[in-house]
Amino acid sequence: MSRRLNTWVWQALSGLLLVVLLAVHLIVNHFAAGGLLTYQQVVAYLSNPWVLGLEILFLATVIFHALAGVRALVLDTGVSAKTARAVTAVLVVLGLLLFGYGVWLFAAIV
Amino acid sequence: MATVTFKIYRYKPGEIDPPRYDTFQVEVEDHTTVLDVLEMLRLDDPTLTYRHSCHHGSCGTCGMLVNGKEVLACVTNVLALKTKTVVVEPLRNAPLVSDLVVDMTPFFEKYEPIGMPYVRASEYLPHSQPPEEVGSYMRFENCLECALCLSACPVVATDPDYLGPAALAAAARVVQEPRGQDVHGVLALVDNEKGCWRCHAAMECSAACPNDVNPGGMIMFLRETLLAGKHK
Amino acid sequence: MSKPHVVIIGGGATGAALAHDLSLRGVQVTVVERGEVTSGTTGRHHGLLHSGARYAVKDQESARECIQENMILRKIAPGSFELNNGLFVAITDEDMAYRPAFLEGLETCGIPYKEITPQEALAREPNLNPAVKAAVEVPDGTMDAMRLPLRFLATAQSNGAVVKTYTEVEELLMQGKTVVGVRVRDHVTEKTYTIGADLVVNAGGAWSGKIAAMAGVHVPLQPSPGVLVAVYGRWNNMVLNRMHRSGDGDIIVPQRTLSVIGTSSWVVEDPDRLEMKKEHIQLMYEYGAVLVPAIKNAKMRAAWAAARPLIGSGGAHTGRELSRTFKCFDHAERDGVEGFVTIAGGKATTARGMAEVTANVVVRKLGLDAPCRTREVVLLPHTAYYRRRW
Amino acid sequence: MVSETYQRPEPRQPSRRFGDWFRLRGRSAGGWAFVLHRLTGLVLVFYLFLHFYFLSYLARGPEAYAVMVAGMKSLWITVLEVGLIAAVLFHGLNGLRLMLMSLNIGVEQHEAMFWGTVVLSALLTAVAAVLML
Repeated sequence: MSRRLNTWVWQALSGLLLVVLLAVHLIVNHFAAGGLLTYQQVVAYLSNPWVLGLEILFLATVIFHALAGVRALVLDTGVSAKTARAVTAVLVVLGLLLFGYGVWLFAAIV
Repeated sequence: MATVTFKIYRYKPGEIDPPRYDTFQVEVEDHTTVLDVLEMLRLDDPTLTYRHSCHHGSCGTCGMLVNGKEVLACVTNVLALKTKTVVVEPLRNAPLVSDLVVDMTPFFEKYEPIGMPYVRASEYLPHSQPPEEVGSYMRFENCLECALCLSACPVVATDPDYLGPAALAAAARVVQEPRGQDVHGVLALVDNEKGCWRCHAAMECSAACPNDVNPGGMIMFLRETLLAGKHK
Repeated sequence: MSKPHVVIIGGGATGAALAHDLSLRGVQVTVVERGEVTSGTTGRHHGLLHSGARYAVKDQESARECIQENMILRKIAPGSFELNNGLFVAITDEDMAYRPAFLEGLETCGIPYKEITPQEALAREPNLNPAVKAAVEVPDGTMDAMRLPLRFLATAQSNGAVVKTYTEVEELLMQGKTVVGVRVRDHVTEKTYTIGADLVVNAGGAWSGKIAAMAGVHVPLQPSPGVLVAVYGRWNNMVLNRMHRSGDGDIIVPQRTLSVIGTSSWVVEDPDRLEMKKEHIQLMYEYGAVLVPAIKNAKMRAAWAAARPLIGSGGAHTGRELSRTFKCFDHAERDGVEGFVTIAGGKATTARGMAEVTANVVVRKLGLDAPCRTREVVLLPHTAYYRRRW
Repeated sequence: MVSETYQRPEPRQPSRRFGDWFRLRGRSAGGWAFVLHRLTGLVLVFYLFLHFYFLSYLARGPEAYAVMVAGMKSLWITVLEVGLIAAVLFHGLNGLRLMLMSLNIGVEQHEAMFWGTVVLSALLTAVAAVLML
């Protein structure tokens, strides 16, 4: 394989990471002690810098995995290489915007 | 003897267009195959077109859909289908020429550049000793170039540029037994997003394959080879 | 001056090899075939690359043709054969009695052979009947019945030939007593049209009698079907033949992942109506089990019938008495019909040789001086056949 | 004699059959895995955007967030959430299966692995449902 890892491999690696991160996210945010129900609970949870770091990693991973999945779907439709590049560019921008939005949200409450 | 209803897809550009189904009542015996039925029907209707050659599942020309599934008509026993009505249609994901005849050109456009040798070392009867001048026993490759796998693949269904299971399986064979072929060149052909990374492992190709090529498994073998850098 | 145009009727092994030969000699060729190429008899044979040993006693002309063509095909179609050689084995005392004549026949016909001990035969072929009394190794092989002709067609196409499938000849167009073209029906559209030709070759195999009749001439052709049975598994790697007069079920040709047992023989009038003789399936199993006892439990993949195009008087009952050699009929000399040549009989192994003889007649009639080059020219791979447009 | 000009029409090109992404009939277990993986993936992408929208209430202050959380306390929403958990579980476990297959592990057993994925997702979903209801 070329030195440059392809999108498929990144998709697989992010998926693998998500299995761990999503389990943590789900259990801590929604199951443990009934989940994070109030604003204060959320603030307290995110005040731990390790937790915050983990959540930001989770945010980045889930956005990448989801949008790479959308990209795979678009490529499955047999679009031209040019269209594929355009779609990739749009998804990269969308991903960055979503990530920015997530970080802004964290910043707003921490 | 039993009577079975055959519904056969008919299409002739400009003539039978849109396509229609013709219905026939056919008397079949224990050993009658779908191809035998087509041969019988053509005696009365010479306009019925279909591909066929070897009549024993070795040439791969008579691929078609029988009751919605990809099969070789010559090895598909009619009574074993256990349906009163047998629906016969052309393969999916291929240009349609006439009735059950599809154009194989796009198949070979992807398949030919792989350059898979047509003979391989035979794994049968491993203890038998070949004569000196023969070296090792050989046999023809499994792939019949029938395009059933392409018809069954949900990715080929929407992406005509995808290399597809047959060509990818051929590439995997070159990696397994190069017989003088350029392994790195072949891997370069498949290591991209129209190659082995486009597959979503639905494994419908392997379910459809009439001759144990197992294209899905071969694609997974290619991925393993590339991921592990095994060919270096 | 434009190239002379020859229409070949029939897209089987003979038509394919002839298209290749004529294209190399500077003839513009159009092949018309009513179905898919090789869908008549060609695709359905055992897939045996004959050494000629099968005919070494009874039909030595065919045997010589076979060994000669066998050696040429190895050169011009590399990679297209399972080159595992073949064994002729004697199982019974009767077979043993045939052995001297068989060996003499091999000598006479120039077929290389090597007699090996029964022990050695069993070491090579562990499934062989342990009662084997004698074994002779010959250069038999396995071919792909469809893909070898495709290589001829592919190479012909690359030299300008046009192959029209699903194109059925409805009429031979005559001007007086000269064939000047064909009227064909395209089964893709059911439209008919005419193709003019400087010469028309009838390479219709078992159907060539029907085609010749369109020009009002008779060729002594006898369609002789046989039943073949393919079973799963390779029960032997070499082609196994019974060492006796060629008869029913005396050969097992391993091919790909299958073994093909052949074959019975009878004669019919209409090659389109091959009644599949169910009882012959059981016979194939029984006779096949004489060579390889375990084969009687092998799972069947398919049983089918194919019509050999044998030259004969029509008086034969089983087809075995008819020669496997071929004949080229120039109907000008024979029947006073100009512009029409029939090539009939023969075998897939000898298709190139048949084409050479026929093309010699064709170029002479066309006034060309072009030698045959098909003994040397290496064929394109079969996949190249599909580099074509509809 | 001159030939008549005749041109056979071009073959009819196949149309792209997007229905095959979701066709269950005539499919084997591997095909069902593909269909389910694709469906659950699409559901999860949709949910991701929904999740981002609902979390925007956090930026509007504690009261707005409390109102939104209270609004989520209906049985129907909980049932949808259980469905979501099921989708996450299947997509994740089947993703692991696909990863193993791509390392050429268990390819011959891919159908059994699919059924294992289904059963395990169902069991874990049941556990989650008990916890949530």
